[in-house]
Amino acid sequence: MSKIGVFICHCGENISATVDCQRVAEELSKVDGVAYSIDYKYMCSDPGQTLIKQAIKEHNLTGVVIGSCSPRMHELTFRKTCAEAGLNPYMCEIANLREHCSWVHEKGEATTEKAISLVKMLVEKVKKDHPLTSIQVPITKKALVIGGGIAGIQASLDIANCGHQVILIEKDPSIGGHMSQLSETFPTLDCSQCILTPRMVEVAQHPNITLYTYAELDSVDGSIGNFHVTIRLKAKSVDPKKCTGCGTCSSKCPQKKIPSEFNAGLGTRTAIYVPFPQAVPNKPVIDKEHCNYYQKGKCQLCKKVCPTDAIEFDKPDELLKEDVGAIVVTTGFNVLKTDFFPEYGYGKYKDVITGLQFERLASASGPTLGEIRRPSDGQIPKKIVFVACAGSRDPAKGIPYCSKICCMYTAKHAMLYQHKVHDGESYVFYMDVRAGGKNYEEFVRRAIEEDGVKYVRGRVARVYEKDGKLIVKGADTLLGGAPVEIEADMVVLATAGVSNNGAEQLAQKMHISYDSYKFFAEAHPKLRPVETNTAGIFLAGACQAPKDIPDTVSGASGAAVKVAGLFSQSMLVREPLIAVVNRCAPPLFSTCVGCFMCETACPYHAIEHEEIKNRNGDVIKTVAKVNPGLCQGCGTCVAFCRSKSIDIQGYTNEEMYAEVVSLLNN
Amino acid sequence: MNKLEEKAVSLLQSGVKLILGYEKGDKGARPFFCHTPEDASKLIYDEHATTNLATYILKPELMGHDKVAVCATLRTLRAIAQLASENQIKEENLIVFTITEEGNGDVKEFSGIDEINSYLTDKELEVAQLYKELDEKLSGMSREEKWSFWVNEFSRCIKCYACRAACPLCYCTRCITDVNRPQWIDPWPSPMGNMEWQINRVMHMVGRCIGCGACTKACPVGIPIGYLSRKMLNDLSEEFGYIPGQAMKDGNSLSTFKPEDKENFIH
Amino acid sequence: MEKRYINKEGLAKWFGSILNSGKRVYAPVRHGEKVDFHQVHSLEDVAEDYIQTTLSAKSVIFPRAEVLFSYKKDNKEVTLEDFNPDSVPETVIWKIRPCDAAGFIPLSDIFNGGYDDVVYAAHLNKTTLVSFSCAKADDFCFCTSVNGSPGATKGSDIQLTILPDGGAIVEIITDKGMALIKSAEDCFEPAKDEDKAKYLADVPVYFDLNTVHDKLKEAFSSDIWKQQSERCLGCGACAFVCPTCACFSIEENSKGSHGQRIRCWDSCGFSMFTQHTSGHNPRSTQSQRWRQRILHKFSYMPERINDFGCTGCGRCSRACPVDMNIREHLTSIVK
Amino acid sequence: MDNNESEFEPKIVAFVCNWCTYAGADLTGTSRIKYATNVKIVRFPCTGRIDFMLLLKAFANGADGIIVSGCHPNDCHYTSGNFHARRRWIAFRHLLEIIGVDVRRIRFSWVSAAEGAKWGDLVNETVANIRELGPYTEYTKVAQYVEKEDNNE
Repeated sequence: MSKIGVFICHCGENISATVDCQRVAEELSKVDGVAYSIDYKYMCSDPGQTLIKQAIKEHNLTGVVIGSCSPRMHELTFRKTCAEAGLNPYMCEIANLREHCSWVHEKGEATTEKAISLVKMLVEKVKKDHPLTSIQVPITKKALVIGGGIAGIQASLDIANCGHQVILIEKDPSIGGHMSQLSETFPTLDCSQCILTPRMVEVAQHPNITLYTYAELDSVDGSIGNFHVTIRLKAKSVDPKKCTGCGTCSSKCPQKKIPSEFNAGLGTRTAIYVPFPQAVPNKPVIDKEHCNYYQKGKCQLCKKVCPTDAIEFDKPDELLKEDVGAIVVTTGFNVLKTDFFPEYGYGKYKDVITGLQFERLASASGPTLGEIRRPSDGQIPKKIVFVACAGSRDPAKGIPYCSKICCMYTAKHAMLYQHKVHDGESYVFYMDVRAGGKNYEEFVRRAIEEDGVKYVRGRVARVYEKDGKLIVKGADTLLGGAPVEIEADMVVLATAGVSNNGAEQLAQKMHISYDSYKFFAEAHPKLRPVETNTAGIFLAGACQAPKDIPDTVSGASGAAVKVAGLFSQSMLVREPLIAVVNRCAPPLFSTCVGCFMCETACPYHAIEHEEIKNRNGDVIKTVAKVNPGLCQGCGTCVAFCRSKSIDIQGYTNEEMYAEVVSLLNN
Repeated sequence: MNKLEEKAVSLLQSGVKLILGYEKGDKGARPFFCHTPEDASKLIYDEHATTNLATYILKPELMGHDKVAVCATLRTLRAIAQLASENQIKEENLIVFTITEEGNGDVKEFSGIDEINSYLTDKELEVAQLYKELDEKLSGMSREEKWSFWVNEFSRCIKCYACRAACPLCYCTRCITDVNRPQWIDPWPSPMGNMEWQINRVMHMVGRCIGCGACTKACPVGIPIGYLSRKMLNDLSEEFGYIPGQAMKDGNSLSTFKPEDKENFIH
Repeated sequence: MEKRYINKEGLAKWFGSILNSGKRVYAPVRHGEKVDFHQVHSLEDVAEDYIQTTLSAKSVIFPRAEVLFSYKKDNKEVTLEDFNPDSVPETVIWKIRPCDAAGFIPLSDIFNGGYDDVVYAAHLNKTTLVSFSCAKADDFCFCTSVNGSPGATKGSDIQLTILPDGGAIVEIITDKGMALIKSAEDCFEPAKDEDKAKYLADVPVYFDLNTVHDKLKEAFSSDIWKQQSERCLGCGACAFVCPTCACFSIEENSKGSHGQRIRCWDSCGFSMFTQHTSGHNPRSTQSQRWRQRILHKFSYMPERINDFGCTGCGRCSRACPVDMNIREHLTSIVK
Repeated sequence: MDNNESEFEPKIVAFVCNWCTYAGADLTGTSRIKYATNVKIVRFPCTGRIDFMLLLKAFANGADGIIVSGCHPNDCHYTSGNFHARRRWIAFRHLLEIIGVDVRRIRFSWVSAAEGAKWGDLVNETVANIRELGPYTEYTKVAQYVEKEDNNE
C-alpha cells in the first residue's frame, strides 16, 4: 500500500498568487494512498527540504509528489532531498504548478482545479514508480575539442594541464581563430597576436595535446564517457613530417591572387600557403580549389622546388577513429554577409569595409602593415564613418539580437584610427552604446572625450559615392531626427556576429540542440551555460552567441572544468532512465520474441542480441537486450515494441497509462 | 503419382520428418500434416487455400530440430519472406517448395530466402473483391457513417482471436492483449476493446502485412478485419517505400524513417 | 405436455403481443451471410432460411461480458454497487434451435450446480425459450449422435413445429412456457392431430455416444490428441460459438478512482488460460488443450453433472478456421 | 477562463517531449503568456516514446481533444525519436481516418524549447477548435459499453 507525501510549494507568491495552494494540499490529502499532504511557502528552501525529509521519516513515505516549479528546475534538488531522507530518489515526482499552471493562468477556480489534477496525476504515477539505482559507466579520460580559436585553445590547455589527454581539431590550416586576426584588443589595447601566439605555441608543444589542423568532425557515436568519434583529416598535400616550413613553395606558387581569408579579403595568398606568419603549425597546405595541379592537372611547381620532397599530391582524406569521454565544442562565429545592406554599398564601393577588415588594416601584420589606408587607392582616409549595428538589432533586414561586441570594437576602431591618423575625423553612428563590462564604459568615454571621436545617435539611411567621396546620409535622433550628411573617405560597418557555417549540420551530427539562429544551446542559459543537453558535450565561446574574448576564455575554462570534473571520477554515474527488455521465469525467460525491429529503431545502437541457453548450453531463444551504457532513454523502442516487452524506467507503460487515466477520471 | 506426391515422398524418404501442405476438407483445402510417404497421396495443392501455412512454422511444438518442408502457396511464400526479415525463420531446418503457376504441376524448391524474395518480385499483390467492394462502400460514407459502420462491425467481435491465430505475422510470445500491466486492451469483448484490438493489429501490421487475407477468412462472425491492414498496406506503400507483398529489408516501416517523410498535419 | 395449434395469423399476433408486453425479444437476425441472435422489434426482423446461427443463444443468459459489481473510491471511502438481479428484464428467446435450448441444461448445471450463481440465475429465471424444431439440417449437424434430435424439447419452454400452412404445432413444456401462452390465449387453437416427426429434418447418427464415453476413459495418454490437433491454431472460436462452453475470466475495468469487476468469456483453447504466474503452464501444448476440450465435454461432464457438454449443433466445426470437425474427430475416436 | 458555466469546457491532454515542447511550455510560463486551463501536459522523454495506444486511451477516458508535440525535425534530443514518431502518426492518423475517428481532435505540432509563445497559441487554438467541435461523446459512448446496447443494426 502506497504512503505518499504531497508537498505543495507556494514559490513565494509565484504559485499561490493564482493557485489556492492550501486547497490543493487539502484535496490531495483525500486521495487514496496519500498519507501526508501539506503546503509551504518555499519547498526548495532549507526549511522546506527539512519539512520533506521529516515527513518521509515520520510517515514512512513510499513516494513523494512535489507541486512546485518545473521539474526541469528542481527535480534533481528534490530527488536529492528524498535520497537524504532514505527514500529512493526516483520515488519523487514533480507536478509543474508554476510554469504550466500558475504563471499561465489567471487566479480562479479553474486554475486551482488544474493544479489539483496535475498533482493527482503525479500521485498516480508515483504509485506505479519503482525504486531505481544509478547506472555506472566507465569513462575514457580523453577529451575532444572542436575548434582551435581562443576558446578551443584555452579549453585544451586547461584540460591538458589537469593531466588529461586532449585531441584538438581545427578545420583551417592553423589554430588561432578570429582572435589571431584582431589588431589590438579592448579595453586595454594590447596586441592580440602578442597575447595569443604564445598560447598557440603552448598547444602545439603540450605533451597532453594532440593537434589536428585541417581536420573536421566526421561522425559521433556513443555517449558521455564513451564517445566514438571519427575525425576527417583533410588531405593537406604536404607531409608535415618532411616539411620544414621554409616557404619556398609559397614563393614559387603561380597562383598569387587568391583573396586571403586571414586578411578578410584585403590581401592575397597563394594556393600552397600558410595562412599567416605566426601560424601553428607553421606548415603550408594546398588549397585544392585554387591549385593549378588539382584544377587543371598540371603545375606541381611546388613539388619541384621543395627541398625535402614534402609535397604529396592526390592523397585522400584520412579518417581517424578515436574514443573520447567528453567533447568541447568551440567552433566560433562568423560575420553577417553585408549584402543585407545594399544601401550601404558594401561590395560596390571598395572603401566600405567591415569591422574585421578594419582590424586587418589596423594590424601590424596586416596588408598595410598597420597603417590605415583605404583599399581603393591606398590613401590615408581623413574622414571615416563607423556604422554600429550594421545588421544587429534589426529584425526586418538583419538579426534581431545584439551582437554584443560591436559597440566596443567600434569604439576601439575609432580610437585606433585617431591614434594613427592624428588629423583625421571619425564619426560613429550608433543606436545605443552598450558598454557593460569591466573598464568598458571608461574605454568608450575615453574614445569620445580624449580621442575626440564624434558619436551620432541614429541610423545610417544610405551611403553613396559622389566626387570620390562616400556620402553618408543619416539622422541624428538626439537632435529631433535632423538629417546628417557626412562626406567620408571610408566607411566601416560593424556587421553582426552570426553562427558559423555548417553549425546546424555539426549540431545534428552531435545531437545537440541549437537556437533559431543556429547558435548552440546551453543546457540552461544561466546555471548550465557551458553544458549542452547532450551529456558529455560542452560548449564555449562564440558558437553559443557572439562573445568577447574575456567571456570566451572564461567559458572555455568553465567547460574545461566540467570535463576535468567528469574525468576526476573513476566511474560515471548515470541516471537509470533507460530502456530495459523484460526477463521472466522459465520457460519463457522473456516475452521478447526476438524480431529485433527495435534494433533498427534505436538511434544509439543500444540493442544487443542475448542468447538464452538451457543447462546443456543449447540456445533456446535469442532475445533483445539493452546496453545500459549506450541507451539514452528516448523510449522509441518502447512505443514500437508490439508485445510491450521493452519498457523504459521512469516513464514506464504503467506510469504513463496511470497518468492519462488519472487526468481524465479524477 | 503426381509431381507433388512424388516430391513429398522423395523428401520424406530423404530425412524430412514433416510436410506441411493441404488436404481436402469439408470447406475446401485444409492444412494437412504429412508425416509418412503413405499419406503423401492425400496432399493436394490449392493456391486459394485460406490458411497460411507459415503460421505453423512458428509453433515451437511443431517445429523441433527436425527438417520440415512446406508446400507453399504464394501467400505462404510472402509470409515466409517477411518472417525471415524479422529474424523468425530458422533456414537450416526449413525446406520451401511451391507448385509453379504454369499449370503443369511442376514443383519448385527454393534454395533459400533470397530466392523466395526474388521469386516474389514480379508477383503483384491483388486486392480481394470483398475489399474492393468495401472500399467503394466506405468511400461514399461521411466520417460519422464510417465510425458507426466500424463500431457495428467491431461490436460483433467475440474476441476469439482467430484473426490473431490465423495470421502468420502475429507471432508474439505474449500478445499485447495479454498484457495487463497496464491493461492496454479491454480483455472482454466490448465494442471499444474490440476496436482497440483491431487498431493495434493494424498498427502492428504497418508495412508487415502480406495481404494474405487469412484473418478475414478466419473470423467466425464475418468482420472484414483484413480490409484495414490491406488498405493501409496499399495506401502507405509509396510513402514508406515498400512494395505490398514483398518483405522490407533492414527493419520495417515503423521502425525506420526518412528525414524527408512527408505529412501535412503537423504544424 | 400440453399441445396447441396456432395458425399463421395467430403466430404473428402472439409475437406482437409478446413484443408489446415490454419483454425483450431476441431472435435470429441476418447480417450479410451470418445470422445471429439480436433484439428484435418486429416479426420482419426475424431471419428465415438458414441452418444455424453463428453464435448460440448462450449470450442472452451468459453474456460475453457482464458487470458483476461497480466500485467507487471517494475521499478514501469505497462504495460498492452490486449486481442487481431486478435490473434484468423479462426476456424471450424466439426461434432458438432445440440443440441450443438443450445447451442451457449443462450450462445451468455448471453455474447453478450446488448453489445458484446470482448473475446467471437472474438471466435464466427471467428468460423464456421458444424453440423451433428443425426442418433442415446440414452436414455439420449431429444432434442425433449426442442424445438430441431436430424436435427435442429438452431445455425449451415452448416448442413450435412450423407446418406447411404457416401455422405451427405448439408444445408447452414448462410453466414458464404456459405463462407466455396464457398472455395471449386467444391466438391459439386446440391441438390438431399432426405427426411432428413428418416435419423434422433427417439427421443421421454418426457415432455411439456411450462408446465415445467409454473409449475416452482410456484415452488420456493416446497419440490421437496430437494427431487431431496438429492443425489447431489455438484460437477460441469453437468455445465462443458453443452453447455449452462456460469458461470465463474475471477482469477489472479500473479507472483509478472507480471501476468495474467484469466477467467475460474465456476459452480453454487459449495457451494463456492455464498459464501460472510462476511461468509454468500445465497445458503447455495445443494437443493438451484439445484433449481437455474433448475430455471435458464427453468424459468429465457426464461424470460430474450427468450430462454431455455437446448438443451436436455443429457450430464449432462451422466456425473453425482450419476445418477441425468435431463430428469427424469423435467418429474417429469410436473407431 | 471566463465564468460562463454553460460553456463547454473541453478536456484536452497534451503528450509532449521533455526536451522541446515541455521546455517550450516552461518558457511560456516564464514569459507569463496566458492560455486556457483546459490543456494538461503529460511529460514523455521523447515523442518517439508516445504510444498511439495512450492517445486512444485518452479518448476512451473522456478526452475531447489531444495535443501531440515534440521537437522540430532534426532537433530531436535523441536524434530521430521525432522522425519515428512522425511515421507513427502518419500511419495512425490514416488508420483513424479509415475508421472514422474524428482526427480533427488530435492536434500534432512541433514546438521547440524556444517557442514559448507558439505553445500558448497552440493551446488556445486547440481549445477553441475543440470547443467548437463539442464534447467527443461519439467516442466515449462506445467506450462505456460493456455489452453493446443491442439496436439490431
